[in-house]
Amino acid sequence: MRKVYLDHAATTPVRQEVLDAMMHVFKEVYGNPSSIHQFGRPARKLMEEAREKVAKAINADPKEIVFTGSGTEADNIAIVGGARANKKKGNHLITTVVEHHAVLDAFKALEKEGFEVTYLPVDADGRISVDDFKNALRDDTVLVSIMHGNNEVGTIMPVEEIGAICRERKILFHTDAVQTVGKIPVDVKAINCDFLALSGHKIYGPKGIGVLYMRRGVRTQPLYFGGGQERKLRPGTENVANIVGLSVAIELAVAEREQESARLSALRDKLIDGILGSIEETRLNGPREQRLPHNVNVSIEYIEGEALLLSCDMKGIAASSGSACTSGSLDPSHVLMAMGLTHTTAHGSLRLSLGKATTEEDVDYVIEQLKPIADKLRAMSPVWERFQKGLPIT
Amino acid sequence: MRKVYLDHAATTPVRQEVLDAMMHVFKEVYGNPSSIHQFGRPARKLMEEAREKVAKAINADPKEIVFTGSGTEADNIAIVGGARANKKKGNHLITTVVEHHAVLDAFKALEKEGFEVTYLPVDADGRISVDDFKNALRDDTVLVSIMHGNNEVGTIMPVEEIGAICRERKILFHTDAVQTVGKIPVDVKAINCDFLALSGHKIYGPKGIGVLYMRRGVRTQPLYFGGGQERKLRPGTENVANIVGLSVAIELAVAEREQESARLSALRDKLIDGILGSIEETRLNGPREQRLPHNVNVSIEYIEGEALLLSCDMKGIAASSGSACTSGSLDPSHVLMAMGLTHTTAHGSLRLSLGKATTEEDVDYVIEQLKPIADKLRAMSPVWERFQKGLPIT
Amino acid sequence: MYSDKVIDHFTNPRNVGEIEDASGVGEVGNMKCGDIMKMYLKINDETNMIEDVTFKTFGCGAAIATSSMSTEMIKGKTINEALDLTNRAIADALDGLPPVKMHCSVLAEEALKAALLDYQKKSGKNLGLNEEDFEDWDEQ
Ligand SMILES: Cc1ncc(COP(=O)(O)O)c(C=O)c1O
Ligand SMILES: Cc1ncc(COP(=O)(O)O)c(C=O)c1O
Ligand code: FES
Ligand code: FES
Repeated sequence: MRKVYLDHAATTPVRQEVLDAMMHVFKEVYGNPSSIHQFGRPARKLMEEAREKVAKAINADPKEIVFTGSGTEADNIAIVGGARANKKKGNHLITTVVEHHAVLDAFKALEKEGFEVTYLPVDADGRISVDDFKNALRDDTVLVSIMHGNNEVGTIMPVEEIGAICRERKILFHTDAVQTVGKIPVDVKAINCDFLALSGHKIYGPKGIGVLYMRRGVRTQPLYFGGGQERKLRPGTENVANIVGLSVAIELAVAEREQESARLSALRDKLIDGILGSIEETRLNGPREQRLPHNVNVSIEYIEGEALLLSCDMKGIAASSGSACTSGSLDPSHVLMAMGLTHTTAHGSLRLSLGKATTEEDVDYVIEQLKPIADKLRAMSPVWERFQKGLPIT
Repeated sequence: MRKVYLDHAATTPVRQEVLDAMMHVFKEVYGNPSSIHQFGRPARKLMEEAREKVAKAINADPKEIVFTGSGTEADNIAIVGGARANKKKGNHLITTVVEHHAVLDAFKALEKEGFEVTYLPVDADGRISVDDFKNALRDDTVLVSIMHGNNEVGTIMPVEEIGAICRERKILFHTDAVQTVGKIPVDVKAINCDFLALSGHKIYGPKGIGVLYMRRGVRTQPLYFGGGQERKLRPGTENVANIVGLSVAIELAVAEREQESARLSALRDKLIDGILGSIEETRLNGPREQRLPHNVNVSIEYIEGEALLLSCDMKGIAASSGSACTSGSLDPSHVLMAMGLTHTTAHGSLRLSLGKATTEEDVDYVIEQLKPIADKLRAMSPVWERFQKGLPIT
Repeated sequence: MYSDKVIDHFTNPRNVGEIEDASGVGEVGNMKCGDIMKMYLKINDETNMIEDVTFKTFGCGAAIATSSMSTEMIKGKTINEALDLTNRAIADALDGLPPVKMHCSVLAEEALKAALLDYQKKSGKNLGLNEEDFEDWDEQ
């Protein structure tokens, strides 16, 4: 059976160039970068070269790059560390309702510590308004975190505008660029951010490695304590192989970005049009314009996401869903709900995220397979029955 | 030139079996373990099998195993998380003066939060006394952390006795077993610990992966916030390759432990005797008995550690030192100082840590090379001159 | 995650559909995740035998599989036998469910009881089902 992996927003396979670089580290450069001997020095050297590559990829200085153990860690050091370290400057923080949990839960934790947090709402496309942001600003606002691109619905946020305002008012600005690097330009100078978070495994690098960009002169504080690695912000023996792997991944992702994003955008649009055109009562979640090139998110009304995923899986199609049933949790995706979707519509959402290996044939295959799947599940659905009979749907 | 890597306590190369298992993950099992489709399920399965292997290796239940991003993280979640989560039960903590910085600095941070910490002293061998420990206990003692084996001088601590007392008094007991697993038996039931920390890269596994053992029913709280991975204690997409790698590493380390430790102990003793026998004014740091099988730590008096390391390095010998000059910091090793060494003696310390690849020839080579190195450096040393002239040394 | 039996019942669900002149129809929503299950029963008034049963479900794989399994388990059985069916028995018949999905099997048990309650009302027979018990149970 055909296998079509369309869950690149969840994670990506490690590309060969990255694996080769990591293998070199594993086999030849196994020393501890903190050791001053001939086994340690090459490890340090590789690590610093990796730092330069990462810096270059986002238009930063190598001194501004901190390697972390994940995107989540980078978000947390920026937000939790940044808020705590700058507490005496003010107590108010701003973020959005559609952030990834690594950001959202960090703010929830800060609220418990006594910080006040404004969660900006989003419109039907999942985008915040700059006016709302301006209105939320207070004299005691110290830190703002607005994601660059949304992981569920692909909405690109107006981070440059936010960044400019924050810079002017000397408010710390963090942006989570985990989903955007390699997809759209990520330039810390253009964004005017003080912090920026990246993750290796979304760009064909390894899992368990992230990057925190931290503008020169900006202060944060560590959440873990130990050795002096990464300027004490991320203590623990450095994961040299993953650091090198990430640096190769980001270098290639940025080099290939323009061409690959154009290719993905075309496939994305074909997939969106194909699904909306062939299955009735289907809607696109997130915007048509200003959308990440690899993200498709549709709601196939009156059917439930997990059942949809399982049916897709049986046809070899790997996707994800914002349905609560996927995780067995109570509420469907906070992102879809914030965009104003009803419970049922959010339940029927399907995210198909494209990547390097995705071909036009894959897209055709998915469009072709999805219709019978939807038909079959709808035939079983009491909600579809209600809809067809014109009965109210709660 | 011969290359002799004797810095296994700092980090170890990844063994082939581990690499093979990791390669399999990188190439075949790249899904996100949280995804329910055919790419995610095998990742979840491998991860749970790894959890079982790790549990078995330390006589725990798989439910008691939490994968972290490093040994440092495991220490921090146990200590900082454990103290914070149990704060209402008491405010007093106990540890030792010779812990790794991942433990020591965690306690320093807790002191700033208002906890009171007793730092137990050690004797000339680097060992705490159980009586001191008993005397330090208070009614409001909530958490104790005593390392299993010391990373600098190889001293094995009486953790079973401490564990039994803590269990009886219902005090949380954490032990840092980063240096001991695969070297001496590590059995969480025998130790009676509530938490235990491990790290992959000390046992021929990858860097950037650790394990927190957490006894059933014990409470701690996370330091980072995000997704629900690892029972919310370590949020972020799981590093499946490293998790699998660590599990293979620990399984082999435990299986080979008895034989390998006997071999290393013999080499260790030969090396100690060889150095002490051939170079005058040299002392062993740490005990002769109850010493980790891979640890040799000697002070070659009146010469300085970094110079010694560089000289060794030029002969292909990779080692480490407790000299402040190695790190450019002010004070030499807190462990050696706590054992009562003078600054000069601590400065002249050399740690040679043995491992799987170490042979008898390596040991002979080091003994042979060290004498001329010491002679040469001493010929340059004004302290040596003072000593030889019988002048006082400060 | 799911047993082969769950996957089989999910892929080839038995007794999907509606019954035009059903003796009893029950529709329940599991408040826990907003999923809905509807069950139709065709009961022989003389023999109290469930002659036909169909379902429709809006829910996850476990919800669909338990619906399907429950219809198989009661088809051809008497009302009393159907009243004894528990969500655990349905889950067991499917070789178990993941712990986070156990609540989905409650949906099947509830839908069946709701359909029987409807039959009790329509037929005037006393099956010992009591509307209030239901609401309590629903909230548990
Ligand atoms: C005793 C001890 N504890 C903790 C650590 C920290 O482990 P990691 O480097 O994996 O964070 C080390 C090694 O560096 C160690 O030797
Ligand atoms: C937008 C966003 N932020 C943060 C993360 C967390 O990254 P990681 O899994 O590396 O911790 C993810 C992915 O899971 C993400 O999509
Ligand atoms: S129906 Fe929602 S989790 Fe099963
Ligand atoms: S003499 Fe240079 S660091 Fe000590």
